[in-house]
Amino acid sequence: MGEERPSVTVRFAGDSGDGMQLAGINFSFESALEGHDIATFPDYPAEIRAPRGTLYGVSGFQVRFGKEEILTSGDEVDVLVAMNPAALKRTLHLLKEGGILIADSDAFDAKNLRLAGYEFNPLEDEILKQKYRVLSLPITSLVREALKDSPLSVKAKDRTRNMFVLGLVFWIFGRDLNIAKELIKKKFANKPDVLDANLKVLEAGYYLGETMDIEVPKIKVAKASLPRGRYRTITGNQATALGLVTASKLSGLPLYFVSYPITPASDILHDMAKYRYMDIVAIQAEDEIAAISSAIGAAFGGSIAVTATSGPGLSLMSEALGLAVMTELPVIVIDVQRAGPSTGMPTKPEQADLLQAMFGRHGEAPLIVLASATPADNFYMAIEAVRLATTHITPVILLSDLYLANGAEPWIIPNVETLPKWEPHLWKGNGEYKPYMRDEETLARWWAIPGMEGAQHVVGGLEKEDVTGNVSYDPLNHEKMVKLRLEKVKRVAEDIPLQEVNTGKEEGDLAIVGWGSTYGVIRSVVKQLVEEGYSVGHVHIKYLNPFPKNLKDVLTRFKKILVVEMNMGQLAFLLRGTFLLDVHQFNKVQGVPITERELKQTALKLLK
Amino acid sequence: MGEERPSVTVRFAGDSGDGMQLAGINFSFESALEGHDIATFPDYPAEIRAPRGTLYGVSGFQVRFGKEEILTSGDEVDVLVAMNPAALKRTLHLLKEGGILIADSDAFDAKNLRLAGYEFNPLEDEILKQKYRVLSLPITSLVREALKDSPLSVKAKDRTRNMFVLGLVFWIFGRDLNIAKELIKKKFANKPDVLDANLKVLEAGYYLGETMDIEVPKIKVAKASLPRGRYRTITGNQATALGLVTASKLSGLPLYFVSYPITPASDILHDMAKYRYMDIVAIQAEDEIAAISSAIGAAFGGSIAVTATSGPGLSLMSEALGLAVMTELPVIVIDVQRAGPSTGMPTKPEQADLLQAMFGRHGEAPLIVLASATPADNFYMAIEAVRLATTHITPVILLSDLYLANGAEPWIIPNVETLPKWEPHLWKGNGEYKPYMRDEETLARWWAIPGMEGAQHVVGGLEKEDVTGNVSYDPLNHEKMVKLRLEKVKRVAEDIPLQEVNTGKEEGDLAIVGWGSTYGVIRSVVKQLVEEGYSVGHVHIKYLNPFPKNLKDVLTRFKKILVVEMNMGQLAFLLRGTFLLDVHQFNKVQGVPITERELKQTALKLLK
Amino acid sequence: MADTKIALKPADFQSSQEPRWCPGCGDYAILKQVQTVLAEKGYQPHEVVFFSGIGCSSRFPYYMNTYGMHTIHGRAPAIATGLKVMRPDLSVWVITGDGDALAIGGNHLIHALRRNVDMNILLFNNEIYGLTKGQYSPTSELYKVTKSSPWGTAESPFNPVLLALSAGATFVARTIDREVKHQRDILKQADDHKGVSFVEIYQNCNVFNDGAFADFTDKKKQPETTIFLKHGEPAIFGTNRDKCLVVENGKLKVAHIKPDGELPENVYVHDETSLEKALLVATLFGPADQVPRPFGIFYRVTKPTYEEQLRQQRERAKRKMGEVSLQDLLYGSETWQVK
Amino acid sequence: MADTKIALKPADFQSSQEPRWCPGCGDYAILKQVQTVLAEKGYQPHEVVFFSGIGCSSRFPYYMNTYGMHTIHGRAPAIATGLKVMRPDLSVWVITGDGDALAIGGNHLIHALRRNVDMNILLFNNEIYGLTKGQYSPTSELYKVTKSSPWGTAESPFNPVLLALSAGATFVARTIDREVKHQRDILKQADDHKGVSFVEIYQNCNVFNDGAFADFTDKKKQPETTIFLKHGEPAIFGTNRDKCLVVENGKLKVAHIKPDGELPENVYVHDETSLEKALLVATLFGPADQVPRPFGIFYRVTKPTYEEQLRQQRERAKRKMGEVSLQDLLYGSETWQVK
Ligand SMILES: Cc1ncc(C[n+]2csc(CCOP(=O)(O)OP(=O)(O)O)c2C)c(N)n1
Ligand SMILES: Cc1ncc(C[n+]2csc(CCOP(=O)(O)OP(=O)(O)O)c2C)c(N)n1
Ligand code: SF4
Ligand code: SF4
Ligand SMILES: [Mg+2]
Ligand SMILES: [Mg+2]
Repeated sequence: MGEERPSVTVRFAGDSGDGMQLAGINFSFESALEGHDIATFPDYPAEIRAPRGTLYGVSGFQVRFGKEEILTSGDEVDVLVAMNPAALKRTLHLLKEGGILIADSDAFDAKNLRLAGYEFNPLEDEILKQKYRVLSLPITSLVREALKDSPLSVKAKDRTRNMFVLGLVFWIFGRDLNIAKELIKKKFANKPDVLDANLKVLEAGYYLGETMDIEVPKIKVAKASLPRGRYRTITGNQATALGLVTASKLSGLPLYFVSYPITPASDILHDMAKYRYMDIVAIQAEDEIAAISSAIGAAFGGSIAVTATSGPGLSLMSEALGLAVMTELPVIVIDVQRAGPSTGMPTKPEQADLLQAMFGRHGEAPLIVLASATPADNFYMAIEAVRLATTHITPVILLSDLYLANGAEPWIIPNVETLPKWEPHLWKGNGEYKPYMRDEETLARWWAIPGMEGAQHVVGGLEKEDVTGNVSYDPLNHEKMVKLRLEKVKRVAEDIPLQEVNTGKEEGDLAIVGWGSTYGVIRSVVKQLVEEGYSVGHVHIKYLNPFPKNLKDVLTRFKKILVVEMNMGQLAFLLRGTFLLDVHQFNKVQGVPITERELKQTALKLLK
Repeated sequence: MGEERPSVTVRFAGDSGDGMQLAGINFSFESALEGHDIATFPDYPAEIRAPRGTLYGVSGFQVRFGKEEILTSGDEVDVLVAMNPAALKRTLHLLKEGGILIADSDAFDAKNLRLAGYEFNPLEDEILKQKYRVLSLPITSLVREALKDSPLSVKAKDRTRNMFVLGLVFWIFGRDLNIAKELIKKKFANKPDVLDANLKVLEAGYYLGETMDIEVPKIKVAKASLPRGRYRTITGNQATALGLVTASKLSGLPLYFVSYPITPASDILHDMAKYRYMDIVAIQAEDEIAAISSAIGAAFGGSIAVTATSGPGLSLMSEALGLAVMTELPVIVIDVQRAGPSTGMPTKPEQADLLQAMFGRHGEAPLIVLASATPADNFYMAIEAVRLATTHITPVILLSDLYLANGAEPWIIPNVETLPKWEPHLWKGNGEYKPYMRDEETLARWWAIPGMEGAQHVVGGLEKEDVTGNVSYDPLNHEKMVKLRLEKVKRVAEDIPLQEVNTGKEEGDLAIVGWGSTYGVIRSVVKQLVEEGYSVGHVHIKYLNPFPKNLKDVLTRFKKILVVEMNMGQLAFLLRGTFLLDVHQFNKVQGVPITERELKQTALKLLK
Repeated sequence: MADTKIALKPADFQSSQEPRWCPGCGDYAILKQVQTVLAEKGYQPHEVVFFSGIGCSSRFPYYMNTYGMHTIHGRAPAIATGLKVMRPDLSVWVITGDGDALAIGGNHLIHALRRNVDMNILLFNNEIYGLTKGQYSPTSELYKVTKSSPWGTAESPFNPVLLALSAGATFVARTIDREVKHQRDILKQADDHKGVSFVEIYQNCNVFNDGAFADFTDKKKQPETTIFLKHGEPAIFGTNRDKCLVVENGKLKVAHIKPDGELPENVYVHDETSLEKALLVATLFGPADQVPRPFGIFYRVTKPTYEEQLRQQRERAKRKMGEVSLQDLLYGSETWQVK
Repeated sequence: MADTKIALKPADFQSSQEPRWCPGCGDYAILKQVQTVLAEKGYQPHEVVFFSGIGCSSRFPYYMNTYGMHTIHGRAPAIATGLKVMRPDLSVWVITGDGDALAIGGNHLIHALRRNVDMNILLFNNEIYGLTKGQYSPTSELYKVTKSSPWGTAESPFNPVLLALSAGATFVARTIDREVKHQRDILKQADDHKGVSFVEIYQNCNVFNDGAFADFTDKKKQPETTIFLKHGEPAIFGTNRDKCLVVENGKLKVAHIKPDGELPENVYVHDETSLEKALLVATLFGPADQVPRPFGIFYRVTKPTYEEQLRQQRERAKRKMGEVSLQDLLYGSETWQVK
């Protein structure tokens, strides 16, 4: 019998080579197409291809879908697919009591059990069977059986096991196989045998559900009432790349993207390189110092100049970012944060580069710092970064993180025509040009570019005289310039939206404050708390330097302030130092997202 | 007739080629030998040899000496030597009303006046003559005359003009020429003609004083009552170098010094390279990244590993410092701050790298941050940096600045035997070794070094499991390690002196708080204010991370807190963020030291 | 190394960590050979230090039962220099990849080579970024399609051997993962060399760049595509050993050896001690079907190492200054007494 | 450049800033020649961009009435690459010193050379750090006593020409501050070259390293110590032009020319288009009293520039994809409609 639920979470877990990412993406996309809202979280190992069966080789893909606005990929899962003992070991704690566990019993052999550190076969454990609805199936055998006529090798056949579980999961949720089949057809268009096998196995899994004699409830999930429009799913990195291309069109400026590969930012480079046909230039530099340096050169030449990196790369860019501050050139650095310090845990999310973005340069070197809140938000924040850089003629750091970068959500595709254009603060060529002439209001210097006749000038890292740009060691001039650079960034506050309470009450007992990828979990918790009658508001800060003008006002409308971060309290420190506000902190630095449950508990304690 | 003063300031100003530094150093040393306390401030242009006569080519050396503890090189000068119009233009504003101006009238020719931007000859200005005691002398002619029998070229003869003014200044202060002569003899031992000329001209200047028919008062300055002992003058950079060599002896560890030249840190490298015969290794790396990197390698090998740099170099070290934090290796970075951002004003002082030192690394990457307060203090703080690094097994940044680095003071040479030794936290080789086994109290990990049998281990930038040091992506382990690294640095507070009120009242109306080279000016102002009956205390913070345990207590004993910095308020921000203290700020970011007068004014306003 | 010590087996250099490279990765073979060489040469694990940067290959130190540091991207040669300078007693190895050594780390590499620091630098060249999942590297061929160059690259690769020679390396060699005997022999000689040794090892990345060196490893093709250089010997190759290199107007060409086996007068005879010859033969870098690729030791000369020069520097300083006590040092040249 | 524009004089490229180098510094001569070449070639100031790093030489852009950026230490080649890639219409120059280019900036230099970005890189080599007042540089000779090496250095210098050749530069030359005509000629040809041009200019720092190149500039010594390479011509030198280079067993040697003027059979004839010859002649790097030093153009070949390759990359992409609107790009491959 079907059960109806508001939202459901499914996790596919198996070896890196088991195709769990593919199954997950396929299922997510189909869920979105069915009209659900979704949130996904891929979780794969650092190793390229870890040996089969090992604990560190487990690759996972979690997707949550449902009727409500889906804000996180879920604390717990309703359906867990475990392709081998290691996958079970690593993920079973996520499975809700009463949840469905699908396991390939063929893979629970002695060797795999040993590799996962099991002393006995957990599938035969009575407690397990009591706690969960266990579907222990000989999937490998079933797949081989289904493909007995296929010309593929056994290895190749086994590689279709992901389609089997996908089929079964489709059946559980009463889905239509057609869309999945289309996607598979696209993917394997050039490999008819493989295509054939995948389709067969997908159906085999699905029909197993239909014919199974054990009781598995079909789960029904109501569809979301998403706003009207054309949708696609989009990851944070995809959104960033598209945002940059869009910014180039909206501003009319050429786009130079340069980057040195690093997890989890590399995919932005891959996308940008693909978009070569969109008249942008995307190149791979010899390192991050070269990346930011060449971006500075391109910005001097009149381009939107962007680089994307992650923590270690941001650290390497420190010196050159100082040059960008001094020369007042509009370069944009996208920092897709990952767990640090140093190499840290490169495939895990964290938000610990905020203070580095703020202060990580010698001397007084202020710049604009932004942070996007959801995967799709990267699209808009990338445009915003470019807009602010090219109108205020100052470097910008946009903070994303691994969770946003790889996570996906349905995105209502905007109509390009309706996106606001802007005019970059380019020198118009009227009158004599001096490099440090400024707009009176924004204090942005005029951006004249090589090739403009009569506007020749030299910029550089040495302190310059105001207006003329001549090298100057004059004491009062230096102080003036230090203050001008600071004030110019401060005045950006006039050009950004006021801080809103994103969810919940406009004032009251508790403000839960966050930035970056904690958006989903905070919003979700605040919604729950408000529903439960608490007077709580969610304040999500996307403009970190400068802060929105009214931020302090908004925060002080609440009796208590809880700052939620995946670090040791960096925004909290900024708020304390800036506003002398005695904030509470919720910090989690584990390389895994904050769960709704733990955040809610903390909030409730403060509300007592 | 002689006037008696408690302290007097003299400034020698001329072209870069005029030997003003030499004259200044000579005079300072002689002053110290006479039993005065002194403070000096060399102030030279960025250009190696700027064209003669230009404003930007002016080189100055200021020395203050006297009876009282001499804390700054003086806001104003009593005697100003101006070898040409440019020197006069750049420095006249420093001369006290009624002060003595010595100028070479021969150098005030049409070309030099034009280069300095004078429309007429200022020496002929009646107002000047009324305001100051002007000694306008044809020094060039006098020098040539004195050397008419010398075989030197005219150019070489003219190069002795510095000795002429030195002689004259010696006469003004009633000094004995013998010591100056000894110094000159040492310097020119291998050039008898030059030596001869210098001595002759020195005497010519001196005797001109004796025979001069215009009235110049001889100035008498009472001698200081310095503590007993053997003294030398020492600059901050010299003190740092000597401190490092001493630390090596005190700890029994070999010393590896590596650096890439950069103003104003280079002199540390020069000294360390000289000290090769002290069994230390000092090498010049290919850049700052290589410098810090090779220091990490040397530290892994069991050496005290030190690098010295300035702002741009510190920025470049960001990423590798993260590795030092992660591997928990005792590397020491000495940052001799200069005016930034970017290349900034490389020959001017500033204190704007504090937040970079604190936060300039991606991820949570805490380390120890220290700052020395006076030139000679660099000796002790360098030792302290090494001590903390090698007992807590964690990287240390020691902040110095250009003002400390180049400034000199008399230093009572310590008896090496009485300096406290310490035992580095080296693995003793008992039992099984694991790289992240820690001392229970300090949390310092045991430092085992290659060559030790049975203690083989691998460290690195990836997150490691506590104790074993195996690579680990375990969420709880990561959080544990992040907190351990933080806590380890926090516990250093148990091993450093409590914060004292350095001067003045232990509690009261106003705490003037500083760090680094503002020590002298704050102390001087606090002394004056206390003398004038105000209840003011000077709190100078040398331990910036962690802060001394009692710092908040000390600060809150005062009604108001004024934080004095040569930046836009970096320590102020740290104090706000850490203690939620609403501090006042005095900031000067001009690349010139804070004067007693301006600081006193600010303090008085707060005391009203 | 001292022969009083217990002789160890390759397995004694294997750590308890299981290698986490992809099954089939060329890195395994190299790990094996390094362990074998260390054992054969009689090292004890605690006398050896492995430094690596970041990349698949750079995980190497975890699999060694020696001292080691898995450092940051590109900096291993600089980090190793600091250790070696202070600890000339240790055997120091640097493990690096083509991205690690030649993209981000190019500068430290050429400086370590120039300074002749006595360490063994093994460059695992798979012509791709493995760890970051398949972007092109500075050794990827022009027009190569990779994740970051979906339309083909726009830049010609470095010739690492040529670069190393020009930077001043005193030992430069090339070998390949599949040729384990050759590899072991080269590694042993690299370690024998007093001074910096640069060994480029072609390493197959079977996941992102499979078959990049198939032309040189395929048993059928190999005789035609590879020349194994030997000191003092003419460069002969070919399935029937009927080809050789000759020098014509300063360039190398392929010539056929006459059936009677007589070599052309202008046959190229390799001389490890000649920088000129090493440079010349290193220029053979074209497509495998057109230009044979040389393997073996290109260059080997003995020069004082950096550590040795630093030692001499100290001797000079000490000779000049004599014994100076710390107290004297603090005194400096000019002091005075306040009583 | 277009001849419809007004012809300019060298002085038209001089900015209003007075140069702040030490009187007598070799930098002045180079500034003059660069301005002359720009004028002669008919550039307009706004079409030209100078990038420099940090060092005495790097103050160069301030003295030019063109666009310019005085950047940070060692990064100028990378910064210039960003500009040139986006603005192939501009003439791009990089001014750098031996420390700037070869110590901190070595990596960007070799990568810019490898990529063949069309710009002129002028390396002012004074074998010392000028701006920081006299420390040794990667081109200072072994044992040199400087501020940072009071006991003599411990490391052998780079040979910048050899390094540039090995990195893949397509135009490599050496000239000297005092030889203004030679210098101007080389600069002009460097600028004519489509692709990266690397010009090492020996530059006297009369304050910290005076006379470093006196062996090559002293009018008496010069004929014996220098060889001015000319394409297609034998390498002849000597006060009486009675010496030449010959090739012996792959090495260069000095031979005497017989009184009848007949050249030895194995005389070295320079060929700019031969990498092998360029490498060989670049190895002449010994002490001036033992080995003559070559000047002139070592190597010049035409290869597609980086910018050109990028342009072609875009063409390939466009050919494959056709016109794609931004809206289509945003749509991507899979969309659905919510009604
Ligand atoms: C500063 C920094 N930038 C980028 C990275 C990401 N990164 C890790 S390994 C690597 C390149 C790996 O290629 P290679 O050196 O050839 O080693 P391989 O994996 O092929 O063995 C990159 C770019 C990093 N870890 N640190
Ligand atoms: C990151 C950084 N490190 C160090 C310096 C200091 N510095 C300035 S110029 C220079 C070297 C100058 O030598 P070179 O490049 O040969 O130029 P030259 O002055 O001889 O023309 C150094 C080390 C700096 N400005 N930035
Ligand atoms: S990705 Fe390539 S280089 Fe890396 S471990 Fe796998 S096969 Fe080896
Ligand atoms: S220090 Fe040397 S290189 Fe620098 S300007 Fe003076 S002479 Fe020229
Ligand atoms: Mg590689
Ligand atoms: Mg130089």
